[in-house]
Amino acid sequence: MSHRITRGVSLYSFQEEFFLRTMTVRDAVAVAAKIGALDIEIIPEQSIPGFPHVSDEWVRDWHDTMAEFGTRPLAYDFFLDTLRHPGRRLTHDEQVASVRRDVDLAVRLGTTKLRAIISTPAEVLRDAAPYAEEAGVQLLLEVHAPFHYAHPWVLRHLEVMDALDSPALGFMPDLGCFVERFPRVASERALREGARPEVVDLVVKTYDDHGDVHGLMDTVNYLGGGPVEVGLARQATHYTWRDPRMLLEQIHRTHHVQAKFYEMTDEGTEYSIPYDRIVDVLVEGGFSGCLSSEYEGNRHIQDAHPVDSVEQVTRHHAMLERLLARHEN
Amino acid sequence: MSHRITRGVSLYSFQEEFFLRTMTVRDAVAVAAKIGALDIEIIPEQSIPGFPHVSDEWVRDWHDTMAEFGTRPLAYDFFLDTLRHPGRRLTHDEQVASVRRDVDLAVRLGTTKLRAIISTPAEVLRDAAPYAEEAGVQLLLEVHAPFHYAHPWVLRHLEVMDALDSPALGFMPDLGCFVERFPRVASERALREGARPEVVDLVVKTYDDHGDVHGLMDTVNYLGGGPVEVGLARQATHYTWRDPRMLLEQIHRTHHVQAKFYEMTDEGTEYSIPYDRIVDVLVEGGFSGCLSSEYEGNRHIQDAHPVDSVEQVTRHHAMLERLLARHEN
Amino acid sequence: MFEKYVIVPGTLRNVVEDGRTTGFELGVRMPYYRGLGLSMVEDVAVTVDGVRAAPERTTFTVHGNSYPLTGLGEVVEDRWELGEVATVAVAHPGGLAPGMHDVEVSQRLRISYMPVPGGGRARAAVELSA
Amino acid sequence: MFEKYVIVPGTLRNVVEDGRTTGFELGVRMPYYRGLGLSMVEDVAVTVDGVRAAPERTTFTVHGNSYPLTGLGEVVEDRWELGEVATVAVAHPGGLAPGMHDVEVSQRLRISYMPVPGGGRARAAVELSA
Ligand SMILES: [Mn+2]
Ligand SMILES: [Mn+2]
Repeated sequence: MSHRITRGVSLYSFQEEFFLRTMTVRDAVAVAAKIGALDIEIIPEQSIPGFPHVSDEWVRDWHDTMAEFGTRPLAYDFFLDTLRHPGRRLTHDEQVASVRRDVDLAVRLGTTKLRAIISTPAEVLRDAAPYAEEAGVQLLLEVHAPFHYAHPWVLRHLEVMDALDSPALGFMPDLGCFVERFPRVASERALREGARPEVVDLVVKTYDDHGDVHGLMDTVNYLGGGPVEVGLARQATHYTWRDPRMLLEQIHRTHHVQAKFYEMTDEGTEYSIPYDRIVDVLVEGGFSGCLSSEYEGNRHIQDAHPVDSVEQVTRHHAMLERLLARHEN
Repeated sequence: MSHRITRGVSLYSFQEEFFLRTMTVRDAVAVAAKIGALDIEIIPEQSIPGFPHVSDEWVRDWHDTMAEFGTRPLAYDFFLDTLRHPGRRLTHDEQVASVRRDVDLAVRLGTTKLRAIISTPAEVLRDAAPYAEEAGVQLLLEVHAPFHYAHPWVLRHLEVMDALDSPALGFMPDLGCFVERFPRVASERALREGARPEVVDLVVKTYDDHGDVHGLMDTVNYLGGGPVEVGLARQATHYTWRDPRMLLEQIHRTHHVQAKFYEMTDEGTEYSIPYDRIVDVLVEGGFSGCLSSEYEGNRHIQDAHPVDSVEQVTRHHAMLERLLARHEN
Repeated sequence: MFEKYVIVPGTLRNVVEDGRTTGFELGVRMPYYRGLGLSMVEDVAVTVDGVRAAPERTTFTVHGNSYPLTGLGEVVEDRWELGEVATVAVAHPGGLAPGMHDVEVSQRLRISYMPVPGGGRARAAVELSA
Repeated sequence: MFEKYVIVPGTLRNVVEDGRTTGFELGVRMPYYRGLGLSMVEDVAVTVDGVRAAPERTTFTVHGNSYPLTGLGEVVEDRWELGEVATVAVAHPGGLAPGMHDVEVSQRLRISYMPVPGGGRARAAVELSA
């Protein structure tokens, strides 16, 4: 049984280096090409100064870079700043117009999979879908932890998808939904910031035992928890562990996967997320999109360690390549 | 099959009338006696001015009242003000001393079941248990929603109970753990306070469908929810629906039950809580303590309706009497 | 809970000492289902017609015992009982004009079993009593 | 995230205009993984040696564009980019004394998908540059 999954990388993974100006977009694309992550996901609000005013020159450089390294533009992550103006929310029409603006930019960049941020109202995607369809792009709701396909907000999106049945709407699950054990980069950070070891152990153990993590806030408060400890208890409700087979529920609408990871170990596995089972499920479900690496460990370690996103992404792709190879003849 | 359950009332149920000084403790006891709620639960911090300095005269009046109406003191609800002093928490020893002080007062009032507020650390009950045992009283952890017997905080208490095996420690579950459908007194209050009907409907429906109520906060925020709507979403995580058979898990340590209710309907049932199934479970489990009514609906209706706690408690006991009668020969 | 009972009607009056109007006072209840030791009453802020009374000009009195509002944190031997009408007095030379006033009372209570303070806000149009 | 990079070393300096020291300035980054339209930058509060700069005396400059801090809410056509060093200038006659200063930068960012503001606090001991 073969598969039709491609490997890619989201430039989000290099946020540390972009922030510090130690890497450019071109540097990141070069890395991606080198490790066989040929599909590129861009977050324009990270990478394009002056957004949303993107010059033709910038676009030309982008396509030149793609050609130079043999990579392909694939995905475009948009935001929806409903609270752009103090004191009022964007109207429905303004929100739809904002999505259309992103569709236009996505087309210029050659990207076809647009990440709709989770907070995007279903009605906005409903009304932007025809424009997206005509432009040949898809608006894919990023379902990241703690969201899931039975979440009240996501149910609203499913209603719209069921009613509209548009090829321009779908999902982009983020594999952070499948955090089987508490990320140690996060618990170790809490220790460095002064959390009591016994409190950290309690949070980690409750999470790893798949216990009632929503009970940790009260528990930590009753233990006299300080801000770091309370923050760790809160984090325990932001990660989720779910059976990776959850991906099959909407696999027919899944057109891209954000391959979230927090720590690639020296042994070449993700510390928390069972990628082996996830890749098997995606192949079983016939997923034919991109596994786009999304490294999000820098924020947990940057206080005490040098961040090497290139090394992390390189390890991630070594793992993905290995796991996918098991499904190749 | 008979049962050994008694009916009682917590004076908490008359908080509205106590607050407004339209009823005294004696008036409340008179009501209790009239409806056959012969076991009385007192919250001294509500009912005894000058607490914790309780005069012999007050205690004498209390016992005289009990004798006058043929009621029995049974339970005593204590608090643990760990944050009594600005800038520091009570030390462990101060907390144990506080519980001992409540034991002494409970003995003077003739009460034997002490409600340990949920925030009481397990170690405090561990170290107060010998004193309680010698005094002939029990320290019973009130397990109310959203707590339960697998909650990380309650697991700490279970560890202590398992290790100490003291007859002075146990549980006092609050039947608000078994809210099967969202209390309409709460949703109607939100509507009166300006919540959008569609948002209230979403919260109520998600709750009633036993959906992911923890997802309601994000959902309501993304819908531009105001404080009332967000508050309703938060409330949806404070009520819980669990199988009443949960009571059997610790029935051997259950020595009192706080019979929470929000609304006794004109038809004589609790709007949200399936008392019929709960009473059946308690009888099945051989529970031999008191079902102590705890009316908590006033806060939801007092903005718009006159509160009649006496009527509510009367209806509650008519129901309890009816449900218990099914188990009497 | 109990928000509508916080500001007690008919209790807003000017305070006259030695023939001079030195300020005003108001009857206030705590929006809570039990009494609370005064050391846990962090604030009872009175705002009249949009002007918030300075804490250092505010006095808090329950059952005859008066304390500076800013000194309640030290008071471990006294309580504000359930439903008890406390008097909050504000030093304000000349007091308030006759007629209606927009009164807001904002309380902050340090409740040990809650991660955030209790209390809340109550607001009412109150007529100055004679 | 990115808290340690908020206060940029070597950027605290006095501002001299026409030979007079009118205040001081500091290089600051936003602790966020994307750029943000300025209308969503609610506050960038600088506190030096315990004294918080008044918002009305604070100017915010990114890539050559200067704005009064209190006016950012209107600016929908400019952004603070990812990792971009903005200059926050405070009018403070005489500026800062030479040597080390305790600098705190507190930012409030209106992030639409979060129920509470983003931003956060950063603090560092910074030496005044020449
Ligand atoms: Mn993601
Ligand atoms: Mn209760």
